[in-house]
Amino acid sequence: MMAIDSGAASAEHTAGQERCKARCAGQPLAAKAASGLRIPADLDSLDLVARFVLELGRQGRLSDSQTYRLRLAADELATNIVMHGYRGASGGICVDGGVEADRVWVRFHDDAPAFDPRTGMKAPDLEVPLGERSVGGLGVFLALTAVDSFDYELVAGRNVSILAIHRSEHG
Amino acid sequence: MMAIDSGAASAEHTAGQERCKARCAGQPLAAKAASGLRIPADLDSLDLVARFVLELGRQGRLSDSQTYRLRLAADELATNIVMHGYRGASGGICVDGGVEADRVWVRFHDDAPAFDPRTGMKAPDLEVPLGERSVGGLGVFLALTAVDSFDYELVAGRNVSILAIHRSEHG
Amino acid sequence: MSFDGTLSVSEGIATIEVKGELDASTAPRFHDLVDQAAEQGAVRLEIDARHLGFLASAGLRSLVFARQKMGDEVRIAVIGATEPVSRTIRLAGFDHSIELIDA
Amino acid sequence: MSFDGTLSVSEGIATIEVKGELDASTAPRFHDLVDQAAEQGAVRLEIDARHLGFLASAGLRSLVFARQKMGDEVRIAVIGATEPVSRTIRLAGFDHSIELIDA
Ligand SMILES: Nc1ncnc2c1ncn2[C@@H]1O[C@H](COP(=O)(O)OP(=O)(O)O)[C@@H](O)[C@H]1O
Ligand SMILES: Nc1ncnc2c1ncn2[C@@H]1O[C@H](COP(=O)(O)OP(=O)(O)O)[C@@H](O)[C@H]1O
Repeated sequence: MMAIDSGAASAEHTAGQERCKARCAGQPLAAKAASGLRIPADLDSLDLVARFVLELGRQGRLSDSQTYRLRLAADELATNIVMHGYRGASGGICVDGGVEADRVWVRFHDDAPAFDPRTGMKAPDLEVPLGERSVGGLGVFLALTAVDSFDYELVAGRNVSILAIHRSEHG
Repeated sequence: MMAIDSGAASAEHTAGQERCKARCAGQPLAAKAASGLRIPADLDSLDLVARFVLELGRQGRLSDSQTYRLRLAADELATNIVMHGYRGASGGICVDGGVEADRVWVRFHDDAPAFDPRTGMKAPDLEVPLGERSVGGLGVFLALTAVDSFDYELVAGRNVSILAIHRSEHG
Repeated sequence: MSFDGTLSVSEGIATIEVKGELDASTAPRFHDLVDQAAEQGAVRLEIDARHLGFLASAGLRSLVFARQKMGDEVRIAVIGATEPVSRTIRLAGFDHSIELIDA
Repeated sequence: MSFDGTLSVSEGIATIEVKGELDASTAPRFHDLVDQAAEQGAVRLEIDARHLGFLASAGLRSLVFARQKMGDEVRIAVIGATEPVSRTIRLAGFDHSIELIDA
């Protein structure tokens, strides 16, 4: 397993990152946890999420297409935490991730109200023309279909989601 | 019927109000339309919506409780247009309203993607303790239960919702 | 929208006084106060709602958030809510998990 | 997130060139361009997506918006989308209402 150093992702969030490590440390993943970053709950943070996932994909030697899928799911999940979870209240999102022999994973912790993203899923109704279709539910749908596994747990009042892509070549 | 002059509601939005009248004029309500205001699709506009509805309730001689209910529904609807409809894109919301013998109505037009608020309704599951409850769907529920009638139509690609409170004393 | 909230903590009781109007434009400020109250480790949270003139669903969300953050042993009460405010809280079924006092 | 969009209109065809990444942080700018294109009364909208590196659901929402604003007689095409971008458009079922060209 390889740990990702998120130091490059954001100089501004150094303090937040410390806090993140401390708060995440209590809930190690079954496998070993990697270091991560803590970002403010606003849309500007999507950029930091993207950089983190792209770097993770590189270190995990994922294909471009696998990395794209992991990033898409992470972007959608983070967007929903900001837009539907915190909704303008200040708050943090903790992101960490790691590379294991058989998979690359990204984990999100947030303190917004409890929400299991898997329950927000609505597959698009392909029969309805776009002009009449209502537009909700696409984000969760794209996130869930992009990754190979999507787990959610409410741990001590915090939302914890783990997205993973299976690696084809074992490291 | 009485028309509401929204001039008092906002000096800044005068230009927008002109545009609103012009654009709304094409779709008169079955009953006569009243003058209205056009507000930008952001949360600061909720204040203007509130002032408009409070003034309408006053002119329609609604009871405090009736005016509160109309304002609650209007606030929830406008919030959803901003948060779920436009989502940060610039856009306008057109609000007008009127007093008739048997009812006071408020109408919203917006150009965000089509959405019938009545389909977003989920009555809260009273059996589930709050600590485990997910929090979506309350806004539409409160809006729909607050008013005496809630109509929605997609007119030439625009969302049009009309909320009304029945007047007990006929004017 | 006018809103003013203050948090005070004394002898394990956190009190948030809310004045004005709570909807999507002001709820983030209330939410932040609830967050701070949760971090104080209070055994009880009292929300003084006597001067709360308006409560929309965004304010209710912050109550859900309070309920989830404070842990089951912490009691949460809304005190002195006006009739339309307490009606909204009851309609949403929150009165099963949050005490309504003097409402 | 880096995003750059430009609208040009010529002979009834509106073209929006999108460069960079479209997600919730940048989609409002794309949405605004679509809105402007719709107001031009174009008979066709072409979205030049050759340099679009990333497309999340927020960008798809703007396509729904385009479809709804432009009227049924207006044809909308996405041109030159990369493989992952066109896969997302297809997965959402948008290829029934929006032409995918050179993708
Ligand atoms: N973190 C969250 N907290 C609360 N509700 C959420 C969260 N994420 C998603 N949802 C709910 O799930 C629904 C579907 O989300 P999504 O698929 O991203 O579509 P959209 O955001 O376009 O509605 C949202 O409308 C919202 O009601
Ligand atoms: N104007 C709108 N455009 C698109 N979707 C909407 C709109 N209004 C509401 N919705 C959808 O309906 C759902 C329920 O809305 P609401 O009852 O206000 O609850 P909440 O906003 O807390 O999710 C929202 O999550 C959203 O998916």
